[in-house]
Formats: sequence, structure tokens, C-alpha cells
Amino acid sequence: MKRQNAWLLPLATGVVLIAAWFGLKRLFRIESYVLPSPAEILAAAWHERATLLTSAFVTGRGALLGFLAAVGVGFALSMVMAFSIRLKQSLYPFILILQMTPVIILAPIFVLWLGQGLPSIVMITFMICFFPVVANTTMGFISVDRNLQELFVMCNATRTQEIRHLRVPGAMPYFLTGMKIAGTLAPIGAITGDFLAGGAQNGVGGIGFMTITYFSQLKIPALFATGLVACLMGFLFVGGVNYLHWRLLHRWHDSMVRKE
Amino acid sequence: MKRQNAWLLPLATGVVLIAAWFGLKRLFRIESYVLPSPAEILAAAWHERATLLTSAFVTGRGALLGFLAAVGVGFALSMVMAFSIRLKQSLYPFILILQMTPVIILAPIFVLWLGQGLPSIVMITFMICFFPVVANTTMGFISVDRNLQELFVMCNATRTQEIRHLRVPGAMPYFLTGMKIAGTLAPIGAITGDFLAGGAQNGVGGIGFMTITYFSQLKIPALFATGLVACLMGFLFVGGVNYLHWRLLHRWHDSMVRKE
Amino acid sequence: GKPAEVPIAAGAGAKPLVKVVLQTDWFAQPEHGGFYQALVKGYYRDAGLDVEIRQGNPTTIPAQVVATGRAEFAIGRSDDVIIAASRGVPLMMIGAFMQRDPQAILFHQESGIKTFKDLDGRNLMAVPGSAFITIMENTFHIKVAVTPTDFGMSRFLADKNFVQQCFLTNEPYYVRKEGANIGVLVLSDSGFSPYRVWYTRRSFAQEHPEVVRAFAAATVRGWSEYISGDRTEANTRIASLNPKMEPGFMDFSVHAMQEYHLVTGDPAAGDAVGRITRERIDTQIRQLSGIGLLDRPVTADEVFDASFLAAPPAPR
Amino acid sequence: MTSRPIVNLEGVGKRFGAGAPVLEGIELTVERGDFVSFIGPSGCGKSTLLRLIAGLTEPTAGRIVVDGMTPADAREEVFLVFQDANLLPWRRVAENVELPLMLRGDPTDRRRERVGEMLNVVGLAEAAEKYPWQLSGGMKMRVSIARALSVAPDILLLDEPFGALDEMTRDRLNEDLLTIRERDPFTAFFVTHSVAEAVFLSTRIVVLSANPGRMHRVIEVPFAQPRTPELRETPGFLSLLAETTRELRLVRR
Amino acid sequence: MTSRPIVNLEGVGKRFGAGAPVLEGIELTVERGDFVSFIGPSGCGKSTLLRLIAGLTEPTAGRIVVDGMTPADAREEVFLVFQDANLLPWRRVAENVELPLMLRGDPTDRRRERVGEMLNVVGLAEAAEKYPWQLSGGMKMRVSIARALSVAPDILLLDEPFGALDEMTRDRLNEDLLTIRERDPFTAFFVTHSVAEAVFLSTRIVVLSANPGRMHRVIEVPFAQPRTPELRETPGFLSLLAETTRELRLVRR
Ligand SMILES: Nc1ncnc2c1ncn2[C@@H]1O[C@H](COP(=O)(O)OP(=O)(O)OP(=O)(O)O)[C@@H](O)[C@H]1O
Ligand SMILES: Nc1ncnc2c1ncn2[C@@H]1O[C@H](COP(=O)(O)OP(=O)(O)OP(=O)(O)O)[C@@H](O)[C@H]1O
Ligand SMILES: [Mg+2]
Ligand SMILES: [Mg+2]
Repeated sequence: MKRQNAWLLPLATGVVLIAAWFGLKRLFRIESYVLPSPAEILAAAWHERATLLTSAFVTGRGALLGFLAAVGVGFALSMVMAFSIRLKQSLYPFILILQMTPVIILAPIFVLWLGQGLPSIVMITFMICFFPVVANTTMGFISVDRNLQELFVMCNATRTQEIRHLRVPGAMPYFLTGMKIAGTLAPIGAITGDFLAGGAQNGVGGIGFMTITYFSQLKIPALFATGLVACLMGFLFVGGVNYLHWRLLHRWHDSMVRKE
Repeated sequence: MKRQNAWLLPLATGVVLIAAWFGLKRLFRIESYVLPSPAEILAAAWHERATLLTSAFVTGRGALLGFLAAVGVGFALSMVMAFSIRLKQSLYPFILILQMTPVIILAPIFVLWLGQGLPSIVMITFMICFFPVVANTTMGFISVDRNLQELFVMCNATRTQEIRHLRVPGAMPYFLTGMKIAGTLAPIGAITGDFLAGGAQNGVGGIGFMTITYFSQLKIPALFATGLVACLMGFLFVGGVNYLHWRLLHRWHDSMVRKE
Repeated sequence: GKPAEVPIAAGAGAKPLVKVVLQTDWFAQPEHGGFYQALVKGYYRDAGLDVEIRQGNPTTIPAQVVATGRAEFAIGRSDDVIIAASRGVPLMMIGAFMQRDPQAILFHQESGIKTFKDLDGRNLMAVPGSAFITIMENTFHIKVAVTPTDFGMSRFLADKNFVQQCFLTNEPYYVRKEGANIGVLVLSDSGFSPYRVWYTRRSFAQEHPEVVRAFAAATVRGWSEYISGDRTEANTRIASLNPKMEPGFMDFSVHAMQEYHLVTGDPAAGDAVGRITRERIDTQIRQLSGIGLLDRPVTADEVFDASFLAAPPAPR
Repeated sequence: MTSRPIVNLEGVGKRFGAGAPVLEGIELTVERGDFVSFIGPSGCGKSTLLRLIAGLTEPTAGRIVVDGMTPADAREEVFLVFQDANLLPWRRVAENVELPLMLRGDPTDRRRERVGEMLNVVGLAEAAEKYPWQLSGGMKMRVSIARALSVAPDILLLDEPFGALDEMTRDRLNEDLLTIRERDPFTAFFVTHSVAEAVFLSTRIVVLSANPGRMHRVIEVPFAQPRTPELRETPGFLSLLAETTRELRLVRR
Repeated sequence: MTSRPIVNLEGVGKRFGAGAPVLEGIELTVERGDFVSFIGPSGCGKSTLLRLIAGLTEPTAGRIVVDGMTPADAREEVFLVFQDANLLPWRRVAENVELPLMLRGDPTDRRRERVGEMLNVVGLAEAAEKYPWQLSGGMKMRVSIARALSVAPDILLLDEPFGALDEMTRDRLNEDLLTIRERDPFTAFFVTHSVAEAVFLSTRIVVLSANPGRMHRVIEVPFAQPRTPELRETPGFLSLLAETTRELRLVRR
């Protein structure tokens, strides 16, 4: 497998998909106010570039902070739950409840307590992103090799040591997967935050704000352009996580090591 | 660890949390139209039981179908991508794009093509749930033990056989984790579907429909009651996945087997 | 209540301004124009008030914000205030900045809809739970199926039989631009005619009547001027706050407010900017109670007090 | 008769990435029916050599021909008993043994029969329904041996198959191996640390030196086939054992 | 002198869940400084016995006392060389050896020094920076041995530590083990399949029978300490070797 294929193939598929997109649009005579063509979307993105850039910055900040909070708090929570099965049994159901309560119900409370804008947006992003981190990390923690666990018992390791030196590194592949999911959710979370708790300062809101705006203006190509921005932002996160995956695992984990 | 603790501890934590809830409400004089008390929520749930039951049924159907579609299609997609690294390189970016495009942008297209109601709701639920399944299963597929992989090479296993008999069972712990995340997302997805593509007959739609209704009528305890219903529904899904986890892994996987 | 510690006196230039917050129900738009007019023209300042207009968004519950003291004033429909009052939220309407609600039902001429009766059996994209829907159904003996609004128009454009809730001041502009041949049914003609009001929490009205009065006077002045005077400055401010606000669109909005007499109502029938009548509030309470939306009985006195409003300017 | 050699190694060398070479200049021609043992110090490249013949890894120098094909193409005729048991943790013992037969599509009946037979050979008939985590180390290796034997390959590569077994089980399995070989003749490549085992089983013993792994000496084992347990007591056997041990001592770094 | 036995097993039995008993009626009193070997057929419960003494699992019958404590409480004095290498895949060789020292809080300098020393003993100084997946089977086991030796426990449990090693490496490590024991005396429990190894190292050999694992015979090994390589050639050694082998043959089921 040559290195260049990593770029060539998705590109080729992309071309095929975009061709299909054009084709479908033609074939079914889909109007641009329903599904604009890629060209129209790019044109709209270019036309609105100033606005989109500013709003990408606004939303990106919320997404990044929410993502970091979700990864940090999610990891910490899983770690706390790894300390004792009792803690886990006590906490997990409530983590589930937090995850499963539609954010629209909680959003007004966040806004009331944290005020409209960044803090609430970060909180909403956090709410949307944190569970995949918790679920995966927890599964990683309990999937630890029993033989290695016995080694740590043999070493009289404290629970903290066991978690730090055995469970944390062992759970990395799971944790990173959770982080990747959180990465794709972070921009969506921040955009939802824009909807639910954001606003426009000086005429520029986040991507979510622009999404409602374009939507209510029937600027459908621009609407899709916000989707494009969301995707680009998401790719940054996923790219970051992939880099971390490579950094942390390439020396030892089966998902990376190429055995000759 | 006694069996009963599995129930006692979350119950105890629950009591503590609910006490704290009441306490906070008292202390900060939080009015019920901001944060109702658990008792008020239960009373509202009881009062609206007929409506909530019907809408739980409506949304539950969408959630279940969307969940099954997400699990099925997500698993199948991961499997397809496991067949060749080229396929994966071609498909993964587009799966990411699908996941990362805010659903509100795509919803009108779904509604136009699939019509309003169940099919669109299922589609939206699917869109929201499927990526965790794909991300986890894919990670599971690539994390397969290299030594076992060599065994399959030694056996002249076809790619299909390798996937069926090595990667699929080996990826189960990852797949089940993805499924658990999808399970918590399914009710949220269906509720979002209710928002974006649902409808109502005789004033009763899905849970999402009732959420907006109560929201717009400022029936805050009833609004929280819809959250309660969403959580209950989510618990059913998570419970189902946990059962499956137990069924599939308890005989051999480190997360379950208790080595004496 | 305790005596006002805030030094208030309308027009008392030397005294420090009293800070108040107005929570709106949406992003800045011409439907809020009078408030911005009063702001940018300094009418609030002249009245001794330092007003901050805080924009709402789709999940803002302005009633909550005012009731919990995070804002002094908020705006909304009178029926929402009545409903909130029946849920124990102590609100007090001060004045109506729109005598007629801009909500309407939008349809394609091709759909054959002429009157409310023609909506029978159709899908209507609207905010679920809106009181007007049930009342309309009862009034005209029809039944509609409600689809939650997605705040968009794509589905409307794509389907000639699509019917959706709209603001007279908003959606028609865009769909006409796309060439749709549309018609509207104005809600205030449906037998249910709420006001758009500004309100405060009851305790604030009791404790700071001067503030409420000062705010009311400046607001009425702002609105009167916005709807029939030079609104350039206010519109510039609105446009600076909300990128959606293009000049053409704002002109359309204002024009719609004028054409449908949304702000002024029908002067011949005694309507005037700001005015709320007990009679109409009573009617609304009766209608809401009739469809079971009120948790407990509400009286007009609980929810509005016309006394804060100076005598309305004489109709021209 | 100029029968084609079944396995031919020509100047085979192997290095992993940019590391030092692990194997160098391995020259070996093996006829059908040969039983070749490799002995040498830990880490000298014995497992790597078997993996090269199995086509699980590619040589970085020289050429390997297996039955006229590349090792990868010849894999149908070859099976490897890995140094670790390499069992699928989610399959019971019998299912693990069954795996290669199932993968190559043998009918269920034949599979069951063969599995039962081979579990008997390794003395694990009673453990058929257990999962790998319930087995002792030696039991796991025996499952792995049963798995390889059930395939009845033309060429069997065995990487220290009996290292985790007690001497008695080991001797019995040595003899079973020879018995099976008479029924289903196969060419064997055998890695062991037991010189006695090597001398008893082999037709040829390759002594490898370490760092990098080179062929130190090839010792022909002249005893007749079939071999019987009594061979172990004969003077010829003991003297070859002593000689091989001496050679092995020479290669210690 | 009535010195307290360092390990005492009283009627120890073990069964897993509802299965057949694995061990039954194990009675053993071990004095400080003893070197006890266990030999017996594969699956007879040798590893289980070591895990019981290490406190990694509980007996289902009888009682185990280690230095006056329960095995779990005595764990600070004990270390086990597992039957599998049991290395952390994300730690390099040196880091794996360092692990127990780090966990018990030794200062970094002492740790480094000790790790280097022990890697030298097992001949892996050059592989210190490798990851486990880059090692051969025997190398992994040697890392595991180095890890246990670096701890210098009072009681060392060794589960077939040399099974994956060639005879030369094995003999040298046998001797190294004795040398280390003279410096840091420890009580050893040693599982092996090599009778010669058992006779050379032990003060006592316990022959176990299988199904369930019972004590078949305890053989006292009378040779003086310290033992030298020459012992292997003495007639006394050879006759004890023969006797032990005979006993082992008796317990084959
Ligand atoms: N966790 C377990 N659950 C059930 N049975 C087990 C478990 N561990 C071991 N056994 C059984 O106990 C018996 C003894 O196992 P053990 O590992 O102690 O044998 P051993 O003497 O060390 O054998 P070997 O020489 O092959 O390593 C075996 O029959 C095995 O199947
Ligand atoms: N995948 C790998 N990457 C890098 N080096 C490797 C790899 N596999 C093996 N080696 C190195 O190759 C050498 C030979 O390994 P091999 O497993 O063939 O030894 P061996 O003779 O089988 O030893 P043992 O008797 O201990 O099993 C070792 O030094 C090892 O470190
Ligand atoms: Mg090897
Ligand atoms: Mg064992």
C-alpha cells in the first residue's frame, strides 16, 4: 500500500460521490433550495467567507473547550469509577441519565445559571460529547488482561498504581476511540449550543447561529456551507485524535504495529 | 460484592442526589418553572400519563428502528471497510462527513424524500447513532491480535473467513461499547427526529413533539417528565445491550470472566 | 415591598441612570424596532433608564428570565403571559407593542385555500402546543395535523400543498423571492387575537412603578416613531446585531407591520400603540381556559395593569 | 533418483526493519519425508526461520522454495505449531482444534471425528468443552498440537511444541508423532531445546549459532525408521546425543 | 532449634467453581532456605499450587500459612515468575523489569542499576530498549525472570521459568540462580518439567500425581550446598535422577 493512496482513494471516491450528487440533482430535478450542488455550496462559502470564518472561530472555541472538558472530565470520571465497583454502580446510572436527558430540556437551565454565550455553549458541547469517552474508557478499564492484573497484585500495587500503570495504558485504544467519537460530536455540540444558548454579538454568531439565519433566509447553499465548515472543524478534531492515536500506540499496539 | 448492592448503591446515590436536588431548590429558592422538584415531575408524568405513553410508543418505535438500523448498517459498514484498507480509506472520510454534518441541514432532504413521520425519524435516529458503532467496531477490527491473524493466514483463511471467525468475535467488546453509546443516543435521536420530521395526530406526537409542546406552554414539570420518559427508554436500550454483552462475553472475555 | 432604593425620576438628568434589561424573544429584528428606536434615540436615557436589550434565541423562555430576576422586562404574546401566570409565574403585562399578532398561515395559491375552513384535514407546520391552533380548530370546526416547525421554508417551496405558520413580516419575503405565489391567513382574523406585549414580574412593578412607567412611556414613543417616523438609526443598530437583517428585508418587515396595522391596530376601534384592554384580555383568558390550557383560573387584574401606560397619544 | 526437494532455502537472510540481521546465509535442501530439527540458543532465529518457511514473513535475502512454489503459495500444504499456543479465547477447546478444518471446508462429520481423535492423542478428550482460560499452560500447547495434527499437512512446522510438557507426556507425544507420521507421512521442521528429542525424532539436526543466526553444523541422524522407544537406550543414540550437545555448547556466545 | 516454617500447607485442596477438584490434601512444611521443586504431569495443578502460595487464589480446603501470615498478607515477601512471560506490551524490556521496583517505590538510581544487573544475568542487556513484541519466546521469559530476580524476594515462586530456553542458557541460568541465592538467600518453589534441573537445584522434590493433584512422593535431595556444575556428572546425582524419573513415570495416568 503506497503512501499516496491515503489521499488518492478518498479523493477518487469523493469525485464519484460528487458526480453522483450532480447526477441525482439533474435526474430528479432537485431544486437548489432543497439540495444545492457542490459548486453552489462552494460559491456560497466563498461569498460568505468573512462571516463563516468569524463564526467558525466563535464555534470552534466552544467546540474545543467543550471537547477538552468532555475528554478530561470523561476520563477522570471513568478513572474514579475504576477505583471501586461500588463507586461505579453508584455513579454510572446518573451519568446515563445526564447523557440521555435531551439537552433541550437542560439548556434553559444552563442558560439561566451560566448566562447566554460561551459558558453555556461549552456546557452543552460537554454534555453531548462526554458519554462516548466515559463508555469507552470504562470498557477499556474493565477489559484489562487478567494475567497482567495478577502481576500487579503480585507487585502489591495499590489501586492507584494499578490504574495508572496498568489500566490507563491498557485502556488507551478504547479511550482514543471514545475521544474520536467525541471529536466528531464536538462541533455538532457547539453548533447545538449556538442554537440553544448562543446569540449574536455585533452581528456575528457561531456556526449554529448562521445555520438558523441562512435557513430562515432560504439561503440553502450558504446553509450547506455551514455544514461544510462544521465538517472541516470536525476533521481537525479527528485528525488531532488520530495523531494522538499514532503517538501513543504506534510502538506497541496491534492496531498500529506492523508485524513482519 | 453482593448481588443486592447492584441495586442498593445506585438507589442510595439516587436518594442522596434527589435530596440534594430538593435542598438546592430550597436553598436558592429555585422556582418550579425553572427546575421542578422530582415530586412535581412525577406528578406531571402521572397527570400526562396517557399522552406520554402514546408518545413514548411513537418515539420508541422510531428509536428502536433507528437503533437497529444504526447497529446493523454501522456493523456492516465496518465489516465492508475491514475487507480492504482501500475501501476503508475511500469510505471513512465520507462516513465522517455524514456524521459531522449537523442533522438539521439534512433533515429537510430526508423529509422530502422519505416523507414526514416514521421513515424520516428513523433516518435521523440512524444518522445520530451510527457513527459510534462504526468507530468502535472499526477500532475493534484493527485491534485484532497479530498472532491470531497469523494463525488465520496459516489456515489459508479467506478474508471473509478471517473477518467472520477472527475479527468479528474479537471486536465484540468494542462493538458492544459502540452499541451501548448508540443505545443512549437512540431516544435522543428519535426525539430530534420528532422535532425535525415528526408530526402529530390529534395533538399527540412523539416525545419530541410533546417536549416542544410543553416547552411552548411553559409546562416545565411536564417538560422534565418527557426527559424522564427519554431516560427510561434509554435505560431499556442500555439494559438490552448490557444483556447482550453478558450473553456474548461472559464465557471468555476479561471484562466478564472472574478468574479465581 | 421595601422602598425603592433606585433613584428614579423620569427625565432627572443629573441622577444616575437605572439599569434595566429587556429580554426579547428572538434575535434582533424589525419586530423589535420600537425598542431599538427608543434605545438609539435616547428615549430610555432621557427617562433615566440605562436599558440593555438582550436578544433571545429559539430556546429562550423570556418569562423564566424575567421571573427569576435576570431581566426586568421581556416581550412575548399575551396568551403566553396568561398561561405562565396560570403556572404560577408572577408576570404583569405593561403594554402592547403590537395590537395584532404578526403570526399568519402561509400557503400556496395553488393549494386552493381561501379561508380557515379550507385548512381542515391539512398538515400545518407550526410550533406544537400553540394555543391558536386549538382555538382555530374549535372556532371553525376543523382539524389540522401539526408538524413541528423547523424554522425553514424548504419544505414549503418544494410542496405546493404545504401549509405553515409564518410571520407576516418574514417568510413571505423569502418565498416570494423564490417565485412562489402565496396567500396568507392572518391569525388575528381567526377569532383569537393576542397582543404582543412587554411585561415585567409583578414584584418589580410593585416596587419600582416609576421605572415601569418610565420604560413604558419611552417604549411607546419609540414604537410610534419607529412605525411612522425615521427609523434609519434603529434599523442600522438592528442590522449590526443580526447579520440576517438586510435593508430590503427590513423594509419589507416594516411595510408588513404598516400594511396589517400590527403595531397600531385599528384606531377606529380604539386601538393605539401600547394599549391593552381588559376586554380583550378577558376574552383571551376565556378562550385559553376553554381549551384547558390554564392550570388554575386567572383574572385579568393578575396579569396586566394598564395604569403604567400614560394616556395613549391621540390618534392622528 | 533426482526427486525435487520439497523445501529449498538458498542463502536466506532476514532482518527486521533497520535492525541487525537475525538470520544470515541459511542454505538447506530438504527432501520429502525428512525430519529436520533446529537447535540453537534462545533468540538465534529459529522461530523466524519457521515463519519464513510458512510464508508468514519474507526473507530480506536469498530465496525460499516450497514444493516448487513461494512459501505463501504453498501454504495449503504447510501448518505451523506456534511457539505460543495461539488459541482463540472465545472458542472452546474442541472448536479451537476444529478451526483449520472448518476454514478449509471439511464436512462437519469428518471434522468432529478428526477433532476427537486428535484430542485423544494429546490426552485432552475430557477438556473438549473448556475455554482456553480454564486450561493449564501445557494443556493449551497440547490443544495447539492437536490443531496442527488434525490438519494432516504435508509439511509440519513445530516451534518448541513440547517445551511446556513434562518428560513423560513429551516422550509419549514424541512417539505418537512418529506413529502419526507413518500413517500420514509429512516433512517436519522441528524447533526444540531438548537435544534428546531432536536426536530421537530427526533425520537431520541443524545447529544454529546466534547473532546473527547462521548454520553452525548439520548433523545427519542415521537411525532407521520407524524409531522405537528402545532407541533411546542404545549407545549409538547416546553418543550422537553427546556429540550434538557438544556442538551446541560450541555456539554459545 | 525450632525455627518457624516459612511456608506451611495443611490439607490444602482447590477446586474451580463446581468442577472436579484440582488439588487435594497437599501437606507441606517448608523451612527458610529450602528449594522445593514440583514435578508432575501437565495439568496436575502445579501452577495452581504456586498461585495459592502467592495468594492469587484461595484454597477451597485446608490452610496456607506464609511466614505466619495469610498468603495475601505475606505478598510483600513473595514474587512469582508466571508460566507465561506476562509482560506489559507498552513497556520496553528495561521498563518491564523495572516495574515491580517502581511500584514498591525504590529510588530511580537503585532501580536502574538493579535492572541493568539483572538484564546482564539473563543476557538481555542489548535488548533493553526493545518492546515485548520484538522479542523471541525465550527472550520474553528471560525478561520475566530478570523482573522477578530484581525484586529479590524472600520467597521466589518459579513456574517453569526455563522451559522455553535452550539447554545451555538453561544450565547457565540454573547456576546463576544458585549464585544469586548465595548472595540474597531466598526460599524457592520451583515448577519444572526437567528432572535433571529439579535434582540439581532442589533440596526437596515433590512429585505430584494428577486428577486430582495429590502429593505422590517427596524426595529429599541430600547434596551439599553450594552446588557446582560438576555435581551433574557424579554417580549420586545420576542415580537420584533415575529414581526421580522412575517416580514420575509411576504417576502417569
Ligand atoms: N481458572 C480456572 N478455571 C477452571 N479450571 C482451571 C483454571 N485454572 C486451571 N484450571 C484447571 O486446573 C488444572 C490444573 O491447572 P494448572 O495450571 O495448575 O496445571 P499445571 O500443573 O500447571 O499444568 P502445566 O504443567 O500444563 O502448566 C487443569 O486441569 C486446569 O484445567
Ligand atoms: N517482529 C520482530 N521485530 C523485530 N525483531 C524481531 C521480531 N521478531 C523477532 N525479532 C528478533 O529476532 C531474533 C530472533 O527471534 P526468534 O523468535 O526467531 O528467536 P528464536 O530462535 O525462536 O528464540 P527462542 O528460542 O527464544 O524462541 C530475536 O533477537 C528477536 O529479538
Ligand atoms: Mg522461538
Ligand atoms: Mg502450569
